[in-house]
Order: sequence, then C-alpha cells, then structure tokens
Amino acid sequence: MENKEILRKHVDELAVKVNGEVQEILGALVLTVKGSYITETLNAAKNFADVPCDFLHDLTAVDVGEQFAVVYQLSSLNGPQTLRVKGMIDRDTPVIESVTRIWRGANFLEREAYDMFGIQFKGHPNLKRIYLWEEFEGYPLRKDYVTESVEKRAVILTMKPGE
Amino acid sequence: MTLERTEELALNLGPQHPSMHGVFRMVAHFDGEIITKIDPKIGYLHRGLEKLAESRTYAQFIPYTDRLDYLAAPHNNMAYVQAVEKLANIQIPERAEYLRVIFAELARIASHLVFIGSLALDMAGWTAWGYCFRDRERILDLFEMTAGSRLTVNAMRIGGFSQEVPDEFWPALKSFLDDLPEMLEEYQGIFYGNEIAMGRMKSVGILTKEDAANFSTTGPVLRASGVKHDLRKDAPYGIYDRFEFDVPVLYGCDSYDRGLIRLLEIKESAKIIRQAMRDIPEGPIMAKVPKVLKPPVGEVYHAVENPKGELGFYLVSDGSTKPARLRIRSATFINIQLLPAISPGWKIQDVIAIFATLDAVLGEVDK
Amino acid sequence: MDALNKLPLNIAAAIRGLFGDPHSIWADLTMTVIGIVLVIVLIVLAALILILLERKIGGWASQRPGPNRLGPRGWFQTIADALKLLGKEDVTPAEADRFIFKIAPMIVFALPMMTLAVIPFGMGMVPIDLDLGIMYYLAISAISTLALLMAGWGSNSNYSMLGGMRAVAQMISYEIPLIFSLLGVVMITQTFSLSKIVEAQSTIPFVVIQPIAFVIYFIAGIAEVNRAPFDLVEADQEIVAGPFTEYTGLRWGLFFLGEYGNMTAVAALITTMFLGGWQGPGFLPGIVWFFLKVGIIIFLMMWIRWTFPRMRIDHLMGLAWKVLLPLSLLNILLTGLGIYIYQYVLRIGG
Amino acid sequence: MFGKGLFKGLHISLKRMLGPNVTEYYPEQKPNLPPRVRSSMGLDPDKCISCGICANTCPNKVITLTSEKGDNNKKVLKTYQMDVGRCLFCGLCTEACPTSALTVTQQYENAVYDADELQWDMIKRHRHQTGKEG
Amino acid sequence: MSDNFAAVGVLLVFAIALPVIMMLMPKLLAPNKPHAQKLIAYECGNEPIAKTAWLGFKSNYFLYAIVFTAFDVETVFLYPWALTFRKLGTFAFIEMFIFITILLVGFWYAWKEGALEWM
Amino acid sequence: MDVVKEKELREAELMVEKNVVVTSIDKVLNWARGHSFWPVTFGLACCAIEMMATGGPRYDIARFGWEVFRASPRQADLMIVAGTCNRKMAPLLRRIYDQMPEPKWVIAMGSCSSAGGPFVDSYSMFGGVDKIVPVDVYIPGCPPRPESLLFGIMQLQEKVANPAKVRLLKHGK
Repeated sequence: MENKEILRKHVDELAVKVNGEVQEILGALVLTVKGSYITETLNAAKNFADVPCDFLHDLTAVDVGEQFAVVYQLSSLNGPQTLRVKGMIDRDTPVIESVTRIWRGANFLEREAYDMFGIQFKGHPNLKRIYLWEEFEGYPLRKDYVTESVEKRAVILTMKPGE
Repeated sequence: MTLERTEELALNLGPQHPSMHGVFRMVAHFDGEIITKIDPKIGYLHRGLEKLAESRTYAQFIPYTDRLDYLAAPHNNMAYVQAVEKLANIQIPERAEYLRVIFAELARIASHLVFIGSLALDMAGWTAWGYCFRDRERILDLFEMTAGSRLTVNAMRIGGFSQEVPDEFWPALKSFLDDLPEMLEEYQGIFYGNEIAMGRMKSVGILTKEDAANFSTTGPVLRASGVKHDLRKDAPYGIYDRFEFDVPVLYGCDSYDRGLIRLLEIKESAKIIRQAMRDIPEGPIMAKVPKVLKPPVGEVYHAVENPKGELGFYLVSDGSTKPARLRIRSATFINIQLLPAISPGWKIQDVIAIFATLDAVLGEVDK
Repeated sequence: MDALNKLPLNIAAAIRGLFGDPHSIWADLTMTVIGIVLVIVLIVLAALILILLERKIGGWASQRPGPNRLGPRGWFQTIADALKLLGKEDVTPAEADRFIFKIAPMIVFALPMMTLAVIPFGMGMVPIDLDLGIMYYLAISAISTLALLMAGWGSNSNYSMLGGMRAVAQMISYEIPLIFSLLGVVMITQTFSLSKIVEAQSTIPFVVIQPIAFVIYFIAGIAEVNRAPFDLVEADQEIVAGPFTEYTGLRWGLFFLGEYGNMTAVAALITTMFLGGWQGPGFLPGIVWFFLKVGIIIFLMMWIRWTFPRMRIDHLMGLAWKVLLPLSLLNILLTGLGIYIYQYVLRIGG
Repeated sequence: MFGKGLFKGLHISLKRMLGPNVTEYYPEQKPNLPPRVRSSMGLDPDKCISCGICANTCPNKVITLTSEKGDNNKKVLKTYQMDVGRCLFCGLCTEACPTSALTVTQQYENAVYDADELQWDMIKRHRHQTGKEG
Repeated sequence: MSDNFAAVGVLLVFAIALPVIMMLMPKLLAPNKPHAQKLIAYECGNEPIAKTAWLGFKSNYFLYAIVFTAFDVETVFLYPWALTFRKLGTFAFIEMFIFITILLVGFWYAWKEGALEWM
Repeated sequence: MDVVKEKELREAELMVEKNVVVTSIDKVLNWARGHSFWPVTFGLACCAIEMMATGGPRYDIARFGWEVFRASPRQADLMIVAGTCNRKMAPLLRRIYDQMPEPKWVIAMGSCSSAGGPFVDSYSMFGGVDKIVPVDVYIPGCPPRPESLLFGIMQLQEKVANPAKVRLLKHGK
C-alpha cells in the first residue's frame, strides 16, 4: 500500500508539471497528458525515486472519437508499481514523439500503432507498416475504417496463373 | 592488415521455412556463414483479431483467443475472461478458479513440450521431437475429455469454467504427473545432455539483463537472463498466490539457458497442479452472469504469465455489449525484437537456435 | 560351407568355360560386365532397402512403426516412392547453369557404382580386382565433393550455393583423417589390394589392432557421406535442402540413391578394412558375413542419425582438424613404432 | 567426460527402438473419442424449436435457419444451414441450445472434394445419418 | 594390372550410361509444363533478393582447401612409404618421422595463426 | 476466376488422360503417387501444429508413407495448406505452389484455408485458398483432428487413383 501512495504522490507532482490529469480506473493509476508532453512524462516516470516505472509493458493506441489516445502501460521489474500513461493526440495530425530512445522495445509497438492507426512517431528509426503490406490503404483499427467486402478483398490478390 | 570484405549475401529465410515456426520471415545478410544483419518481417499471419473483437460480443470473442497462442490456448482464455471479469466486476466460484489454474498450467507444460521439441527439431533432433509430441498428446487428451477439443480448447467462460471435468480426468491427470519426471529425464538425456546440442547453444546469443529489460522482454527469455520476474508471483492474478512454487532463474543469458529454463518450469507447473488437485473444493463452476453482458464504461489492463511471457489484454468498454477496443499485448511479438539485436555475429545455425529459444508463436506475434 | 563359399567361383569358372579360351579377353569382359551388373543391382537394392530401413528406424526410435501399409510390413514403400519420382516433372530453373545442373546428380549416382566394384564381397568375388584398390577407392570417392559443389553452383540459388560451399569445406576437411586412418592398415599389410587386406585379416580383424583408426574412419566416413550429425550440407532447418534445393523428381532421386549408395560403399570399405570383410566363423558363407557386417555398420549410422542433433560448422571443422587429424597422425606413428618393435626389436616375422 | 551425453542419448533411443509403439492405427482402429469432442455438429430437427439462439450466439454467423408458422402458432424449422468453412468449432452454439437439439458429434471424417459441400444442410445430414443407422 | 584398368573403363561406360538412361524415363512418363514462376529460384516463396547466387564468396571456405592441399600432397608421399615400410628398415622409419614432424610444425603454425578457426 | 478455370482444365485433362490413354503405366504411376505423397512443410498457424502431431508418434503419418515433409517445394507433391492464409501471404502461397513440379495436389486443412474460417470478415483475409490455388480436398475443422487429416489425405489418394470415379461422385448427383 505504501508503494502505491508514494507512486500516487509522484504522479500527482508530475501531473502538475506536465499539465496532466490523474485518474484511478478500476484500481489502476492513469495519467492523461497532452501528446506533446509525452517524452517528458515518460522520462520522469522512468526515473521516479523509490518507485521507478521503468518497464514498458505495452504501447498502443485507442480511437476515442476526436482524438487518439496513445497508451503506455508502465511498471517495474523491481516493485509492484504500475502506471498507465495516456498521450492524447489530434486525429487530423496524429503525430507524437517516439519513445524508442527510452525503451528499445517500443520499436515494434510503435510500428504496430502506425500500421493500425496511422500515428506518426517522430524519431522512430524505421517507421514502416509491420503487419500489413505497403500498398494497403487506410488504417484498420480506426473506428471509421470500413472493411471491404470479401469479394473485393479476394480480387486484389488473384495472381495470374503463371504461363 | 586490411581485411577485404567479401560480397554480402542477402537471403530470405521464411515465411515458408521449416525452422521459422510458422510464417516468420527474416531477411538475413550473410558474410560467409556469419549473419551480419537480420531484418525480421512479420504479418504473414495477421488476421486482424483486434478489429474482429470490436464486432463480437465479449463472450463471442473467447474462442478467438484460442487462436492467439495456439500452443497454450487455455492460458489465453484465462487472460481474456479474467480481464472481462475485472471489467464487469464478476466474482467466480472457487472450483472454477482451481480448474482454471490446472488447465493453465497444463497448457504451460504442453507449450513448453512443443518448445523443447521444436528446439530439438531445429537442430535436427528428430527423436527428441517425437518424444515431446508423444507426451504432449496425453495433455491434449485431458483437454479433449473436458472441453472437447485438442488445441483450441475454449475451456473458460466469463464467470467460470465451461464444463465440469469428467470422472476419468483425475486419474489420467495423476498418472501423467507421475510419469512426468521420467519424461523430463528423457529429454535431458537425449537433448539437453547431448554434447552436440550443448556445444551449439552454450554461450551463444548472449542477452544481457539490461538489454532484456530495455527490450520489454518477458517470460522465460527474461528469466534466463537472470531477472526474477514472474507475474504469477509479482502481480498474482486468480488464485496463484495460494500456491507454493519457485520461479526458476538462470544466469547464463545464452541460448542453452533459455532452452533449459523451460524444462525447469515444467517441474514447477507440475508442482502447482499437484497442489491444485489436492485443494480443489467441490461446488459450482459458473457464477451468475447476465445473458447479455454489458460491462460498465471503463478500461482495464490485465496481464497473465503466458508460457511465452506476459500476455496482456487491455479492454476499453463503452458500456455496450461489444468491446470498444481490445488490445492484445502478446509476449512473443515484443520478444522477437531481440532477434536483430542479439544475432549479428553468430552463424546461421546459431541464429536458428536463437530464434527457436525465443519461442515465437506466429499466431501471437501476428495476432 | 566351403562349397558354398566356392560356389560363386565355380559359377564364374563355368561361365568362363563357355568360351573357347577361358582366359580370352572376351571371357574377361563378360565376367567384368556380369560383376558390374551385379554391383548395379546391389546398389539399387541397397538403396531401396536402406531408404525404407532409415524411415523404419526413425519411426522405431520415436516409438512409431514407420511405413507399414504397402506390402508386407511396408516393404514396398520405397518402390512406390521410386515409381512416383519417375513420373515427376523435371524442372530446371531458368537461371541455372543447365549443363552443370543436369550432370551433377549423375556423377553422384555413378560414384558408388565405381567404388563398390572394387570391394571383395566374398572369397574371390571381386568384380574388379585392382592392385591399387585403396588408392582407387579414395580417388573416386573424393569426386563427390566436386559433384555437390557443381550442384550448388549450377542451381544458382543462394541456399544451394551455401550448401555447396559447406560441402567443399566439410568434405575436404574430413578427407584427410579419412586417408590417414587407412594408412595404418596399409603399413601392416604392405598392400593396396583390398582382397589381400581381407586375406590378411583371417586370424584377427584390424579393428583390434587399429581401434583408433577404426573410430576415425567411422566418424570421417559419416561426414564424407553427409549424414547426421554431419549433414550440414543439406540441413533442412537452415538452408532448406542445400545443393538439392532446386532439384526435382528423378534428378533429386539420383542424389538420394547416390547418398545411400555412398553410405553402402563406406560401410563396405569399413568392413573390408577393419572388420575382416567376408572372413568369419565357418558356419555362414563369406558373403553373408560380409553383408551382416555392412548391415551392422549401417545400422550404427542410422541409429546415430536419429539420435543426435546436427553439429555446428565450426565444431565440425574443429573436430576434423584439431581432433581427428592429430589423432590419425598419432595413429601412424604408433603403428610405425609398433611394427618397428615387432619386426626389428623382437625380430618376429619380417 | 566428453561423450557421456552422446552415449546416454544413444542408450535412450535404442531403448525406445526396442520398446513398444504408442501409435494408434487409425483407419483400422478407430479412435475412441470422448462424448464431448467437437468434431462436427448434429441437429435433431424434431427437437429444434427454431428459436435462433444458436445463430445469435455464434461468433462468426455460421448458422442460418428459416422457419415457418406451423400448427398452434409454433415455429417449425424449415431450413438449417451451417457454413462450416466459417466455423470455429467452438461449441458455443451447442451450449446455448435450450432443447439440446443441436449437439456436438464425434464424426471427424469430414473431408470433401468440393467447396460447395462445406455448406452443411443439417436437416439433410440428420436424415442421412439416421437413415443409415436405422 | 592393365586389363584390370580396362575393366575400370568398362565400369566407367556403365556408370555414365545408367544415369543417362534413367533420366530418359521421366522424359517419357512425366508431364512437363514449365512457366516463368516455376522456373525462378526457390527462396521461401519470395522473389530472390539477389539476382544471382554467383557472388564473390567468402574465402573462408577455401582456406581449408589450401591446408587440405598441403596434407593431400603429404599422403602422396606417405602411401608409397607405408607400402614398403617393412622392407625399408630403420632408416625409412626415422626419415618418415622427421617428415611427419616437419608437417606437424606446419600444422601447428596454421593452427596458431588461426587458419583452422571458423570465422 | 482463373483459378476455377485452371481447376476445371486440369480435371478435364485428367478425364482425357483417363479415356484416351488408358494405359496400365498410368495406373501404376497413380498408384505410386497415391502411396507416396510428400507434403511441402507449409504450416501457417494452428492447423500446422495438428499437422505436426499427425507426424508425431501417436498418429504417425509415416505408416502411409506420407511423412517425408520436404522443405523445398521442388521435391514435394502435396501442399497441405495448414492454417490461415492472409492477403500478405497469398502471393507467396501461389508462388510456392507454382514452384512445385507436376503432378501436384493441394489440401485445404481447416476452416481458414477452406473458406476463410473465423477470420473471413477481417480486412487482412480474402476467404479460402481455393481462390488462389486449385484445391483438391477440403478438411473442415478448427483445427481438424489428426485423424481428419489422415482421412482427408486418404480421400485425395482415392481421387488420384480413380480420377474418373471421384468426378462421377461429385457431379453425378
């Protein structure tokens, strides 16, 4: 419990600094900040005294109508502290700073978010589609993405039988 | 002396390649036999599960989780239903909890058996592979008699467990656990103890503790690098805090330790199953769950210790019957990032072994 | 039993008798041709049986029966496979070097035929009795390296190329311990003729006198025919099928037959050089002894194949150069010393 | 000592080579499957009340059924199609069936030559099976 | 002796003829429908990255060939020696010891210089 | 569209072969082919694990002589499409099929490869592999049991041995 209180204290302090908002959803601490503050926030979270949130579990995005939330699940290998950081970015200009400099493991995760949501990660070493192929149009996990009919999908890939 | 470098050879390994465990593809750059660079390419099994989840109800998505890490389907079921239960605040009966643990740990053993088998197979150890699959069949029999399927078990439901286990389940489980030490001895004898296998894996593909943490590695790969981190101990879910077991940690950081740690984990899983068998209470296996489940608005991240590492479900509910966003944090998707980082400088054969020890399951990598 | 042993000789004499002059060149030629045809039949039979046996042993080792449905206990399985290969399309990749690509499997197939023809299968049963038997055998068997390199080069595929390169590196490395390990036997027998070497083992097989050489030859022999754990050349899990990646149908089948033929040849030479060839206790005819010993050696090879994982290339080369080569030189020195003491110090024989 | 592991491996494989097989000789010896095995589905049209719960429960819209009004205003099943090509064989439909008209069956020999045959007409299948058996 | 090698000649004819005859059979029996996709080199289903495999290959593989040549030449000397070893007496014995020792020194040098290490 | 045509063409060819050159050689060859399918190791997803299990000690596909899984399609006769084939994989699947030498067969193992299976609604799927390669036998199941796979290959064996009979069975109704 003590651990959680210290973390709460740190997060509250950080929230003030980065202009964020702290919530507790179903027992998890959630810090929502503007996308432009994300590097600062994560760097700070990584270096919290006593309760460093230095292990990136997951990085993903959520389509919340007007905005995209880039969600970072943080915790540590040396303690029970967990923290969820959300960076809110604009739907029309989905650009956010890459965290691959902080965690190299974010590489594929950011590429996946780019692939699925079209979020541009500034400073990413190799921001290309990871699951889908380069010619694929649209970003499937956006709410406004409409899946083509199966006939249409099949036509694209019918190869000419070799002659 | 100046070393003239030879022409570098770029070569596709995969997706259709016997040692790529499915449809992983890597573009390998060779200098003779030595790998200089590896470029992993995935997505050849991408099925868009996260998108599909948005058009399925919470209950309807359970069978889809089987197809994630298809070697340990009950584990995925458990992670998902526990996440939904957390979101909808459902308490489940004791007996169901115990059954879940038994199934999850059996799945861990089955998955590790496939791992050992395919690691051996990647080094052309056909017979060791045969033994692993022989023994795995007995676990699949247990799944089959309870839940009706060998691989895609679909055993768990939101609020409990699908079916009560049949009478012949317990003796079969007991006899399997009794035979397990002998099986492990056999794998040790035919594969892990073999000097050729040791020579191929010892001090190959070093992954340091710092790198492992920085790459968000989880599971046996992390533990083989000397980090004691297991969600069953560190962030207990379900009733895992009731069991006594050790978390095996090895400090070799090499391929051999990454391989060996699975063998040790099988032993610990057997320990957990024995305790669960002893303590399991009688009672119902399903809680009262509304027919149409509508979790309140909210979000939850629930992670379990899958045989391959941390399997997390991040669920966002908008109050409807279908999840607004379902995110699958699969362990091997993140773990395979290590491949380009730790393989350069090793030979092709080493890289095959390194990849095998990362235990990638493409169903989970590609989602 | 002696009659049985002599039976082939008597048949040969009878056939020669059909000619006016039993020692005319035509009689010799006929005998040679008969011997060669018998060797070809032997190779084809051996390959058909060995392929099935390999699959059976692989099955038994992992507690399954292996092919068992076609014919009695599955013995016709290989025949079905062979017939199927006859009816498969023969594909030559567009980028390949067509001539080299096509000729490589033929060379591999021809080699065991060439080598097995000098092996004494029984008393007086040598299709071609060469005085330089060992030299001939070593010279011919070394060509298979070239054939595999040709296959790798000719395919113009990267996997094949890697496989071909591995073949060169591996096979020439194992050639040296292979050659040196036979030297001890030559030093003792003072002959290159394989039939004379077999005769020299009438009292004691050389495996007792030359155990180190036997072990070296056995290991190097497995490596020479590219069998597990030394099958880096066609390593499925790494380079798909090595030099054979682009080969289809019967062309690949020739490689396959050649591989098993080579295996038979190596086993036959081990039998001849170290296990006393057709010599054996009198209750069985010599030829039966010979094939029994060959069978045991082949079973050993298969048993090893289905048990061990594949070696890594640096360990493989290390084993050849740093273990087997010094050991084989040591063996020569020890043999020389032994003979010297035996001959000059103790003044026996000589 | 170097080589001990090698000999141990050889020992194990030889032991297994001489030991018994574990194989199930399939076409001659049919497997004895537990009753819960979901290898295919069977429908008893007499029990079916055409409620459509199965179709609603299915995660992938495998089931399509039509019904018509019969005597006493009761719904009577007219057609029942399963598109097995989309099926997950998860068994949720059989679990949901209130009258257990739809059950899992252990018939696993389902291979067909034509994609059209992947559309199972469950009523026809039932008639076929009972006709064969009875 | 000479007629034995004549027999080898006959053998050679057979050894060449047989596979050629065997390769004629699929010509008669098998279908043959080549097309562009079928004829490209196999690379796990992808288009081959390198257009040709005939690259400047790593010399590593051939380093062994050089050491091999040295030893192979040695066998040429050793085999005749072995054949007549028992007749030649002490002198040949010691002489060959010296010969092998010289070679061993060379071998040791190659080892020391790392020619036998796989790079 | 071309794939359907290709399939029909091939069947017609088989018919012609059957009716015009009814030689005993063909019969023998077809018998041999049916007893020695060498599958290419085309494991994609879950079904591949069942395919491996079929090769394992319990089910032992080797009894039929079909266990020679070849890594290179050049030496294979049979492609068991075991698992989900998505749109990214499809061209590769076709190319591997193309690179197999004639005669060759395809088995669609499991729901995914038969008709798209559970994921057919997804943006990255295109339905069954019969849109890309001509499929000879479909095995429903998710994944099919090893016995189902063995049964499927036996069905294919029958088709190879008696193409005319199978055609009759299919279109005679």
